[in-house]
Amino acid sequence: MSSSVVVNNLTFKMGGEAGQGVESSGAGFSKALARAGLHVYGLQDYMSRIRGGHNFFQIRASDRNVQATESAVHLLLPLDTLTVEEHLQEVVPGGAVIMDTPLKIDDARLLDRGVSPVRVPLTEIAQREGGNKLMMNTASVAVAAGMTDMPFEFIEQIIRENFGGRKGQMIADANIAVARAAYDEGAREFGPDFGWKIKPLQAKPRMLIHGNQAIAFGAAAAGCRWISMYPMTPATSITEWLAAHHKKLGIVTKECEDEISAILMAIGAAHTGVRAMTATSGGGFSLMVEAVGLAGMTETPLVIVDAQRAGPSTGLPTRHEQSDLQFALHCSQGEFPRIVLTPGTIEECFNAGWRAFNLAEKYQCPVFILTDMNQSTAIRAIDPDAFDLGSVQIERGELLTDEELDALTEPYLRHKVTSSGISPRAVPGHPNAIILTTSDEHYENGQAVEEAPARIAQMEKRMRKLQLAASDIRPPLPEGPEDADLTLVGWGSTYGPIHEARQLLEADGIRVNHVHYHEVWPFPTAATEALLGGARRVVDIENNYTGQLALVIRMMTGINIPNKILKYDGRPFTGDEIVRKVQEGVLARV
Amino acid sequence: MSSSVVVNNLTFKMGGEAGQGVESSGAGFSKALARAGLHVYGLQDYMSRIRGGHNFFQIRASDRNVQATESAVHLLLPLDTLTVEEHLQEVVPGGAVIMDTPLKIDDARLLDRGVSPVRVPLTEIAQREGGNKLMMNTASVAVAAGMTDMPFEFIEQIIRENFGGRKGQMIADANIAVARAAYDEGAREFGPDFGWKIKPLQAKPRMLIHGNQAIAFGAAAAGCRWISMYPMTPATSITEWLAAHHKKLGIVTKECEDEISAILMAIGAAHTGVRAMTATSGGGFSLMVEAVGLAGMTETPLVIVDAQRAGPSTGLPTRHEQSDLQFALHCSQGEFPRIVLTPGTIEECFNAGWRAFNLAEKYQCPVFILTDMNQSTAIRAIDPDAFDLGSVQIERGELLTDEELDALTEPYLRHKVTSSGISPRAVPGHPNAIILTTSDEHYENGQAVEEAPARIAQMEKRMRKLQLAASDIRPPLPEGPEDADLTLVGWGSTYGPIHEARQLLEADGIRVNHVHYHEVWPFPTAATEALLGGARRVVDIENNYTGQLALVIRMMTGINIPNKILKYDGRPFTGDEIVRKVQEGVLARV
Amino acid sequence: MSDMKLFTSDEKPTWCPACGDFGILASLKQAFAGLDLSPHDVLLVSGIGCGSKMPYYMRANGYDALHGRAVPVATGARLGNHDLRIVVISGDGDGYGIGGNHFMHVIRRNPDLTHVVQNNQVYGLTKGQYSPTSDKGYISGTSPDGAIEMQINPIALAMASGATFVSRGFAGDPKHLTQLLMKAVRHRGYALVDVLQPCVTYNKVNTYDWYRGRVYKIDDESGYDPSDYDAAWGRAKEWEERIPIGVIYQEEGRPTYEEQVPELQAGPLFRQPVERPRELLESIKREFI
Amino acid sequence: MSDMKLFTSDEKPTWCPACGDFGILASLKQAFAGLDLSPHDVLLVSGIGCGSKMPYYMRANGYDALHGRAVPVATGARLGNHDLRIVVISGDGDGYGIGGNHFMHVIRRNPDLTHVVQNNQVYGLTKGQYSPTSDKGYISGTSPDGAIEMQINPIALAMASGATFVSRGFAGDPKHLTQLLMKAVRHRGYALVDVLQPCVTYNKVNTYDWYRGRVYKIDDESGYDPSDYDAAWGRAKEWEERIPIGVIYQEEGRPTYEEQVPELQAGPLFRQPVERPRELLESIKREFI
Ligand SMILES: Cc1ncc(C[n+]2csc(CCOP(=O)(O)OP(=O)(O)O)c2C)c(N)n1
Ligand SMILES: Cc1ncc(C[n+]2csc(CCOP(=O)(O)OP(=O)(O)O)c2C)c(N)n1
Ligand code: SF4
Ligand code: SF4
Ligand SMILES: [Mg+2]
Ligand SMILES: [Mg+2]
Repeated sequence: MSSSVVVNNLTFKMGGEAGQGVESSGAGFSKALARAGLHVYGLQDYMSRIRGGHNFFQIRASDRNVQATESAVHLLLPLDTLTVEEHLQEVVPGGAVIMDTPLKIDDARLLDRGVSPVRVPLTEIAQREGGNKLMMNTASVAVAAGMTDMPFEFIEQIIRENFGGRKGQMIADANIAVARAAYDEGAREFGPDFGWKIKPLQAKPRMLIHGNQAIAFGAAAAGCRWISMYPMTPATSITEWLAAHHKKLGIVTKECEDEISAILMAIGAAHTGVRAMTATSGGGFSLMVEAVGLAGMTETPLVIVDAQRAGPSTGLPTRHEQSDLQFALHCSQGEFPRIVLTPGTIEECFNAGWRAFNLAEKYQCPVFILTDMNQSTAIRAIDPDAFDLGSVQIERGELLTDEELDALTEPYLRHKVTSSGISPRAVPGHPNAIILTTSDEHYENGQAVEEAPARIAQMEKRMRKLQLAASDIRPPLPEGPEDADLTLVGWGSTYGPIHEARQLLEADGIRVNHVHYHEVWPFPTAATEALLGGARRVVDIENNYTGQLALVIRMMTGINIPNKILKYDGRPFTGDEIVRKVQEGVLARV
Repeated sequence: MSSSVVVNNLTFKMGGEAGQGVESSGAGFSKALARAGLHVYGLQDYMSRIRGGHNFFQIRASDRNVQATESAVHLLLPLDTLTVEEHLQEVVPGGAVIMDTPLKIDDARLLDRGVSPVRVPLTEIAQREGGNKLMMNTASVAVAAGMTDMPFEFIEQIIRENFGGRKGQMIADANIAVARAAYDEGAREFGPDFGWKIKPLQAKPRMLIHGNQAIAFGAAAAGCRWISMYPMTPATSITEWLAAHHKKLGIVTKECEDEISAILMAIGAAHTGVRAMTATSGGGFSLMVEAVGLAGMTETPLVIVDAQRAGPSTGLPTRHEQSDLQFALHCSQGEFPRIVLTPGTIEECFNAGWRAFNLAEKYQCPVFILTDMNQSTAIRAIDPDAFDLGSVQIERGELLTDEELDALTEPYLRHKVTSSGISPRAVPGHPNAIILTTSDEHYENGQAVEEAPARIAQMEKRMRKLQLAASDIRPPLPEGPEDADLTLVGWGSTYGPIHEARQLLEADGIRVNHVHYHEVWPFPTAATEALLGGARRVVDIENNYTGQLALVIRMMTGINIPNKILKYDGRPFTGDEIVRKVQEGVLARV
Repeated sequence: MSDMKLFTSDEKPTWCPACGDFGILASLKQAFAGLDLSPHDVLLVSGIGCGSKMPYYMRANGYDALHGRAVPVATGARLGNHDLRIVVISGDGDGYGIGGNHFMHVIRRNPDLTHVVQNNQVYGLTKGQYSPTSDKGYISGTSPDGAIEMQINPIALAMASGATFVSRGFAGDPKHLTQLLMKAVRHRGYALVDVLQPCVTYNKVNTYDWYRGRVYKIDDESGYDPSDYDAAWGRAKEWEERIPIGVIYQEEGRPTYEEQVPELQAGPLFRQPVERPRELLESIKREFI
Repeated sequence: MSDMKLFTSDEKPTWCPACGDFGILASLKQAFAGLDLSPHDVLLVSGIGCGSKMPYYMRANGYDALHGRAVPVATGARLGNHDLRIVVISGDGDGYGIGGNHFMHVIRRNPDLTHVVQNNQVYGLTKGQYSPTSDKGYISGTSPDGAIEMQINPIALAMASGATFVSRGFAGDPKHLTQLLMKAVRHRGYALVDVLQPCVTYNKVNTYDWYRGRVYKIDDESGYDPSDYDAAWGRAKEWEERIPIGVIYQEEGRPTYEEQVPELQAGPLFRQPVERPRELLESIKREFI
């Protein structure tokens, strides 16, 4: 029917109740697509409940390096009627909905929209071929593969891998039988009329990975040996990944009684010289802020991941937002140096994961990695070389070696006033360096102080570290022409959708560039002035209500960005959505 | 000797170890001076220890309404040698130091500076006349009174009041005998040569009160019936004052296991309709921030006092700073409305104390009162009418009465979306209004929500409240000529020293004005633009390292204030110090 | 006795089918009805967790607070309005993990609160990590080799902290649980009801069957006297083989916190007037002179 | 046996003359010397309070942390470097009030830490408010009519939480305290040493004399066996008339937390190399493919 065929550019969306296997099927299918050499971006959306409700997994497959989801859906795979109700309007004309034959949906509703109902007896096939009706989601995915001409071998391979071992063998065989039957029916009955196809590409094998894994892997590469935490969505998977690898990595993972304990244990471990981190979100982060100040005052290197979610308070616990930026910049009483990294891609998550430890040790201060729900859970297929282990340098800053300590003749001063602000650090245990430190303001030797001069000296010493750190911070990333008519500004995980929006707008003939902040504190003031100071029209794009980055930019440079596209409904942007809003907003006002 | 005599304008400074009675003597002498009709400003300075070390109490007495301390000391009353070592250089030529005859200080050092050593056998007099050498501080104060011609009756009166009751009578008599002997010796031997005098003035009796008492009294006037807290300097005295008056006021005061519990109990009480508050500092405030977001999300009215002290972390626990402003503005994950009051005088503390409860109930959100160590403890003699009880209005906002609830026909919606953003509030207990609320994002009826539209509606509803609140916020206070050449900007307790600096600069012929922020959030943007937008030269004056108010001003208006006078040594400004720094800084750069 | 349906909310629970929380919800409604309460008399204050969603599913006043923080909110509410019957709802992570300090300290205060802890020995809502009551060796995402920590014994802790009512229920026996909850609500003072609550999704060790094979009703034992502290202490320590359910310990007559706060003698605090007499305030002002 | 003077700091304590903390400081130095330790072997981790200033006054590694938070910092440090002898120093407010949850949970973990709680039954450094161990009825600035709360019993709480070493000392008997501290440091696992510490400035009730009239040395009692839990439990509850000091309960042989963490078997964590082998990391990368 459809004459023009689109190859390697389509979005699948599988939806159903929590517990129906949406997550595992989506992950498996994504892997198969990646194996077929495609770029894959997979977005998960789930509710704060364990069973029931409505979850979905949206997979975008492309021959381009897509880094965000799009609004259009080409193939909808509903495991329940609710998925059709919720998402039918997203399916484009010519698209299709793969439904179990008995699913109670009026096909006419689809046809009215130019969408094909693909009726396959999924449960029946699962029952018949696999002996278990729970395999119907395998059947659904296989129909999709069949319809898109994706070679069956990729499906088979993933099923085999997912069910290893002897007992797994039988389950794998059953699933493959189900998949085969469904695949054939999909290919035979519905393939010819379906206008989107998957053609395997020659490509180096890609990793399928989400931001939390990338941060965790970065930490592993940096020699992190400690993570203490308290469970909290969406941060928990960082720890769970490290815990699953604890034997290989020799890393201590520690679930604590609360987040207060989690950060303080990390501080204790860091004080002894261990590269240590904690990871949390929302309320957990709030509970940690007293200890953030402790790390600042005692100059203990510490890495804190805040995987942001929609607030305030418990908010939307499984949903997306970028609303802790100003909180991270100003949290805890008083003033002390801190560093804030805001990675926006899987690659940047990896880099932040290892860089954070270097920065923490070099500047002896807390380092935040701000990520968010979207980035924590969305998977992308990337070139393994993008995690360049060769570029990972371990820099421990002014950490005294045993030899240096052996040679020490003067009493060791933990908080020595230096011109850089950095005091050579030792860890407890060496006879030549008895180490005293305290959360009270202190002398160089760590004794508590009351007098003004020593206080001033320490305060200035600490704050001086920020000057050096500023030169170590990577400036915002500019993409697109320097003399653009339109500049899109964002930070963190909006990178993907803005990147795509820029490409789409460019294709529309607009000269547009993109300034992406991935390391925001110490604030890159000079780079900001250079990039935004002369910009013609600037649009700030953030997943929050108040436009926090824009406020920080104005605070630090005076540059005001009145045009804002802000989204705070718990969902990430898509590239086309940004394009629409740019066109309706700033461009319409020309 | 001294030919010119200064009347009613001098500073006494008493110093000694913790436990030597510096605080009580200082307070008593301040009271005597206030009774004599003088304006009094009394600054306390103490260390984070219970005995020993060095504390002082600096009393400025004047015929003008002085609101800060000055650098010059005219009469030093050391109870130990350390006080002389620490403070001799502050004593002006012509000034004097009242010393117990055996105190091991070389008089020549004083004489070299033109300072008179006033040697009186204080301990001996205490022993002889009162039978107790601990009364030597009474003797010291009495010498000062004698030297300045202050009539003895004021000293006697205060001693009588301080030792009430039958047993007290004897102690009072003994102290009065000591004071009499010391007074006479001071007047006779040293009075004639001393150039500063106290002449009682006819004045209405004044209250001697510090900022914490003023806030507590304001809260009492507002009908506060609950304070839950955990002890922390310098906030504790708010609770201790209320606890001491709990019978008269019918107020529940509750010491909790930690600050987390303290704020949450206040939230629980507030939810039932009680006007509730908590008070803390530094680390305690950090521990509260998760619950601040809870109050924001559940729209529970709550008053939180943060009595700032020098940070970061434990910092200088008994010392002064204004470094929690940005933390208060951005604390807790996510975004929600909050109100921040930053009183700078005793009168403003009283006003903030009662206004906070109205604002909390009208806008159903957390309201911060930021005060600080200096303001919490420094006493001032003020006209009782300055606490105008007639101006205190109780405004409970949209709190439904029993009658309104009786008449309710529809199901009650705690978080009803309204055009003002304010949802009529009921408290649990009425059959017509079953109240459900949650820290999760919710529907109007309080049920947790996952869908975008309801989330957006609630988010916007809550944030909308800030628009109305903005009109309720008192704009920054301008003092001095509108078209000044120099504008001094500050917030909170810098009011006093800046106010004095302005007067001193004016006396020097400089056209200078002062813009004082006493209510900072929602930020008074229009007023700021009006006051600072066209200002010629602006100087930001803050007790912190980064110039937080200046950063907030730039963030909200773009107005940059490059000239800053920042002090972060744990000590408050004096007026003359600001003058000096203005002259060395911005004025020198003309 | 009021009608249990009065407490029925329109909201359908989002718990997994067969979750122990259903039994607790039903028992709680039944207990309220049995005590002749009305929805507006009751305030449920909960933390965050699967079970802490309870207030959504019951028609009654509800305040769903923060993870671990239901107890202080409830204490404040109880002192603010002591006409309300306040039931605290929390999970084992919520009540004994992050909320452990409030647990220990509320007991010292003895306010009249009923504290229901849905003890499923796991963090449910965050997808199955081990909790403070998980068995030693419990395997989960954060304890891939099994938890190293000793599990806590909330019954013993409550008794050591001086609780006046210490009990345990089982979500698989709603009839018994209903009776127990009625006793707990009737108790004057802080009443702990630790409820064994199977988490059918994550806890594959401590299942309905695991509990059923171990629980016994202590109330059924002739001669068991819950006011005998030493006897109760012996039972408090039982776990591996036999697990007592019912009222393990009860001390009657200890004054509640609110009975000892003088300000509350005149009636609920929230009813006391907000405007204070001008003369009173003026007289306090004079103290400063 | 090393020289006690090794542990002498140049810093003069800022405590009030005759404060019980002096006795504790002296005993602690003596105990370290008695155990033949050197200053660099030892790490003192303290909270905030009068007694928590201890690290300033002793020549040894010291980390003065936050109010109530010494225990988790110490736990992290112990796991980071288990060659260090770590002593936690906290006050009664610090350790049992704001730090109560860490107290309960560290016991479940049983790391090899010695926890000295300077129990003066008052908040000293903040000028005398009542603390969790203050007697019921204790009058202070925040309890002008006397505290309503029941005081907590840290000995009973530690036992109910499953502590392996539970003891009490008295600052007024430094000789006994020294011996006790040596036992506590020697104990493998978490060891609580609750020290009765007169606050001469604020606590006018629980004075040296008050304690002296009540304490007795449990170690002196012939036949007292600290490994007998039930006997110990009986002593744990003694207070009003007679107050036992010494080792009240000790369980030997329970593995410490760090012994159960596989990563620590190769030696202290901080000694393990920061650079991980490139091949290992590349092989983990391949898992994602
Ligand atoms: C401060 C904070 N930390 C962590 C979380 C994440 N969180 C939500 S529920 C939960 C655990 C729930 O376990 P439990 O209390 O046992 O309740 P259950 O779900 O098992 O009923 C956690 C850790 C949170 N909401 N807030
Ligand atoms: C989070 C936090 N809350 C409150 C304080 C203030 N504070 C300092 S010491 C202290 C109490 C000290 O009492 P305790 O722990 O018994 O020690 P002591 O002084 O009696 O030795 C308090 C409340 C603080 N430093 N940090
Ligand atoms: S995860 Fe467990 S506790 Fe939560 S609803 Fe499901 S069965 Fe119940
Ligand atoms: S206040 Fe008490 S505890 Fe603190 S130093 Fe003085 S006597 Fe010791
Ligand atoms: Mg649980
Ligand atoms: Mg104490």
